[in-house]
Amino acid sequence: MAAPPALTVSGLTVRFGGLTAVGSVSLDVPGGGRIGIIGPNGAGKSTLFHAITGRVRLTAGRIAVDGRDVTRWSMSRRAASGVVQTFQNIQLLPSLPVLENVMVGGHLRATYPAVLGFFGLPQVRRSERNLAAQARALMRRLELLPLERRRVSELPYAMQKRVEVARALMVMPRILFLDEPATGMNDYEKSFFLEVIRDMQREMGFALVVIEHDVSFLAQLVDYMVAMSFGQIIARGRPEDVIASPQVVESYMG
Amino acid sequence: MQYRNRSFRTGLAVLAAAVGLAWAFPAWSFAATTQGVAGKNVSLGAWAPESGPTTVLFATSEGAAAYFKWVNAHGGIHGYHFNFTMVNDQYNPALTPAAARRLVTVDKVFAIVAGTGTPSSVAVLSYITGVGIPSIAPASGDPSLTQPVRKNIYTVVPSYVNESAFQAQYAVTHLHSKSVAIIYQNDDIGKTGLAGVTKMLALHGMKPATAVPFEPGTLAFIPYVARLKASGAQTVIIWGSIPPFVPILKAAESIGYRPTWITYAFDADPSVVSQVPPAQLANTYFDSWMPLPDDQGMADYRQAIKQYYPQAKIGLLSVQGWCLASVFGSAFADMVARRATPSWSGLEHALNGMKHFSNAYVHDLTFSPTNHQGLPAEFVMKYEHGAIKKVTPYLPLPVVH
Amino acid sequence: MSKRVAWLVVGAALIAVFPWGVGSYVDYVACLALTYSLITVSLNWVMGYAGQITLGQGGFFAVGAYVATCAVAHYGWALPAAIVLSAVATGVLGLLLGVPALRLQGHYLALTTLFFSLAVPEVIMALPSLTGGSNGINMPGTATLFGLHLSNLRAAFYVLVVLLVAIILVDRTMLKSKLGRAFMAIRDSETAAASVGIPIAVYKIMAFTASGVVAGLAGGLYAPIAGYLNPATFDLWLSIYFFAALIVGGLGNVYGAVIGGIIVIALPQLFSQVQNVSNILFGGILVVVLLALPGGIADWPRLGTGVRWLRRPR
Amino acid sequence: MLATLVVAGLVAGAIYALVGLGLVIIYRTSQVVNFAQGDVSTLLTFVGFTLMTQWGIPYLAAFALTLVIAFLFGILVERTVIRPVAARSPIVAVGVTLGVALVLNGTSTWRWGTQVQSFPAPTSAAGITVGGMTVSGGSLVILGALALSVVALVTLFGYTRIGLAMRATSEDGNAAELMGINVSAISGLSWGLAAVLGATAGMLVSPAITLTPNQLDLVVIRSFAAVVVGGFTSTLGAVVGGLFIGVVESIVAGYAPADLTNVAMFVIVLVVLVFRPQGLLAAEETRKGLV
Repeated sequence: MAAPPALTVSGLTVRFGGLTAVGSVSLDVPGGGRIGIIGPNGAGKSTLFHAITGRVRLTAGRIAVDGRDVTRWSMSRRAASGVVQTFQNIQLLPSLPVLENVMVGGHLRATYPAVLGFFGLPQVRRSERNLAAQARALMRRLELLPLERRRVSELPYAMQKRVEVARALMVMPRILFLDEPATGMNDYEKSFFLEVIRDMQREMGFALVVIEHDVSFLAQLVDYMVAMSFGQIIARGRPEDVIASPQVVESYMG
Repeated sequence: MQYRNRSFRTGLAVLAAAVGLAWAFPAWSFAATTQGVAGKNVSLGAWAPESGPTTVLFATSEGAAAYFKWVNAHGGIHGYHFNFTMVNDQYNPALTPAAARRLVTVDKVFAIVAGTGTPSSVAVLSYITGVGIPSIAPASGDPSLTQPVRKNIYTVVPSYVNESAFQAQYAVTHLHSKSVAIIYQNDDIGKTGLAGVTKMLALHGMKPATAVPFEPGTLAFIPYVARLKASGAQTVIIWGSIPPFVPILKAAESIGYRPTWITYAFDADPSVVSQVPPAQLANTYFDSWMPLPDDQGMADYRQAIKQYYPQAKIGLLSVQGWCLASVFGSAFADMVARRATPSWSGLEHALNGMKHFSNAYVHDLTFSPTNHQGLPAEFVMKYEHGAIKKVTPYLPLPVVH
Repeated sequence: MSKRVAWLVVGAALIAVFPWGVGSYVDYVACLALTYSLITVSLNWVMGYAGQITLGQGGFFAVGAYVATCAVAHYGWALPAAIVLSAVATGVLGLLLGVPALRLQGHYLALTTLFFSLAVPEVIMALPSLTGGSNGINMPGTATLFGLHLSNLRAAFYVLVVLLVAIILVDRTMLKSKLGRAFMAIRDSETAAASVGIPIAVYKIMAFTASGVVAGLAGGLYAPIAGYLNPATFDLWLSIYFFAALIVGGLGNVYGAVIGGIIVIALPQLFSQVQNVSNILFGGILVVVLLALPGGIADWPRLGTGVRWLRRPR
Repeated sequence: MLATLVVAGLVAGAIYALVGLGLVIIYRTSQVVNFAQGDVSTLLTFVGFTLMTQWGIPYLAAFALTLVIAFLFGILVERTVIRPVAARSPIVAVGVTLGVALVLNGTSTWRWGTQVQSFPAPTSAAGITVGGMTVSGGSLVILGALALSVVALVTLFGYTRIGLAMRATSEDGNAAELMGINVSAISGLSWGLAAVLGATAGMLVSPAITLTPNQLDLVVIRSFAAVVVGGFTSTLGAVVGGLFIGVVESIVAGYAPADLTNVAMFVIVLVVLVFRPQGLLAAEETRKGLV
């Protein structure tokens, strides 16, 4: 943990009406680190993600990316600074083909001014060709290439999850948040996914934060784990320690 | 992508179908100088608000249509029978040019009779003028239709300026009113009426006591009537296309304001009048250039409406259409009586020859090559003991500009 | 020659000969229908692609038509410049109308924009010295577009077709750029759009602005074609008709938008010879089309499913 | 003077509120903006007109019978043309309501003609006089009808199982469905109720204006303004919005030099949209956190 944190969360609190979904959580994510988050349903894991990525407004606390305070930034501005997430309930563009869904992730890297999109100038076409090539490269890694022309609404759930991951990778994240990526995957798909995401992380160097119910899957992916219950962090440390800690066992039982 | 291709082809298929359909319309020729006359059959037409926001005025079109059906059933005019086509323009000036072109080039009518509505009539002025087809007695009193004079356009409905001036004149000279106010619909018809009243009052060295505009469709008239009351006006002129006469008088009654009212005869309908508070009705004068639907002389009209348009109610709006069509009928009769085959120039000649002309429905109409505004005479009526009575003979309309 | 090119050639030939085979009545209806198509296509950018429900198109149309007419009639502008001014004016208005879209969703936005469309004729009525008020205003007959008199309906027809084809090409191009993807991302999931860094506010406003520009162009062209403008044309129902045109044609499909614009003008013409039932027929057809094809006419390949599903409602 | 204007405004506002309530009820349960509300009301008013003037049924009986017909008619419309599309796409359903509006408007025109008809007044009673100001019997009936409708709706929503089901449906249709509520039946019910409210408004306002196929055009616009001002999801908001617009309009008409009633309406709508876009009384659910 010698590297400076890519993300610093301090005192993050989210309240909905009278309900405290996340209560004063602090967390550092080192650059290139791999952190897993576990906890029973309703523990506030997804809300924590949403507060960090900007989907949900936080009630109190501070978020910094590479030392820059992004607390008041909009979701899209945070995404531009490299904070990118996938969603527990998939957020894709159902009417569009897989390729377009992945290319959306490259929005910020399409270099031309948006208004030129109305006119098919060479500069636009060149940029779009580059994006498509990058998207296809990612899709090849995730074995999505044969599906590139299919509408995502026609794909099985696990495939849709993969498309979402591909889109998130297309953003070139600094910190990638995956919310229950293995849901709906069979064992083969899980091991495939594990391998790919590890490789990609190594190559692209982003930090990874993962929520997952499949604890053994998660333990293979991350090297640091945080357990949440009722909006609080109740344990943190090496995966095997956290999983075995009495508080965590109790929170799952209770 | 396959999906997009398919919809592209859909577009082309629909396009091809549209072209085919459109070509199926037999519409080759240019308007000839005498079209729409085949032997003793004459085609006529008008644009009409059959749907849209102003369907109320459709009754006028029905009145005109009833006139021609009645004429046909009674031997026609010197043996000529008429086929009257109404084309729905939804009272939308963007659609009237389509309706007019359809009448002229597809239905190939001989003349347009009683085309309804001011915005509609103005929207096709240049087209009608350019084609040269006679447009006789549009159901509009807009002064711009006859100023400047256009060779082929003749109006019968009194210009709103003259009409409202007539009302103001009546208030001052017959009712000896010292202060006259106007409540008017906030549109061109209302504003033209305001102009007429203001001009006439100025001739008598007066000004409107107040002028109160209202939106068409207004529910609550008390605020408006309260302003009339505050002005202390002795006489109030009500102006609009179909003015909300009953609500205005009810509102006046509820705040205890009883001036003399002058309004257009559309409101003199018995079913309307029955709702008016009696004390207010006793102070109300109606002016009209047309006979009332219940007049003895309108028996033909009543029978025709019952027979041909049972859904339509007997009322002054359809009387208007009937009367407007009758002017065409008279001019047409005059033209063919001189053994002339129907022609546009013949019709114009007949109309230009009308000097202080009266038929059973319209009085004292005068056209000339330099004046295409007929300005029929008007009379004033009032309810007394539950029946409407004329209180003046036919009076000429004042000419104001 | 590929099949598609053959189709294109046939289509172009049909369009080219069209105004010569029909009378001025059909020419006028065709011009009006093309104008409506242009506006429906522009509406599709906001509603079909960016997913923002709007009833503001009637307002844009009115402003475009009046700005062009006033610029020519009162200030002696050349028609092309006046039409450009129309597009600029409606673009600015679109930009302003896009602002509520940042705070309002769905039908709230629809009603806000509806009130914009209602306010436009009120403003026209309130400025009689400029707009002619309720008397209407004439476009001077001397105005020409690069030598073309648009009151000549055949000339107007070709100009409109060229513009419509150009806008369709722009539409296709846009869809293949990050702009189109951003619009559709906002439509399908604002969360997804924001999560990849799309600044939603900017793109929504861009959709409204672009849509305003095209609707303004259509209005600016309509003015010399009609020759006369009256606020009665731009009533409450106009915007609702554009809305209906897009839904019936096919939301999110440019060809559907074109077809829809043509249908709302051409279909009532078939019933315009008064039979007392034109509204019933027109309204009934709208309802039946939407029940059979919820995706609009452009969705016709799925007619079978629509009908089957209609037979056995949920 | 001011008191007179306020009362007149309340009466007009009550009509806007009755029509607006119908819009809100439908929107809450099916997320559909019903552009046919005005034409539904008008057609049913014509039905009442026929019952009263041609069939000779006494006023009150005919009024009640019309409301029953209205309820069934609303359900019929929802069943036949709205339900098949509403669940798939509320936008398409809005398009369907437009088609329905045209059909109903055409039906009124075709069956009853375009001539101005006069609708019987509910009462010829002179009304009451308070401090020199007379409130007519008709006005009292309109205000009473609104009060009665509000009480009935509040009771229905707040204290009956059906009402609770309707509320649950409007909060979250999917959740309500899971809880065993028959969401589609609720949607039908809301259309029935909206038609009843519309028919009430139409029959009460027609004696004051005149009965024509397009009589409610302006009223419907004001009602839309009322629900925007009050909040599209708030029953009480429609009432407050309607009365507010009615009163402001009346005062403006009474004091402003030119007719600025429409301008006043636009200003009110604009101010509300800028400062409280979700409406005066609706929960803050139209805002989004993303931008």
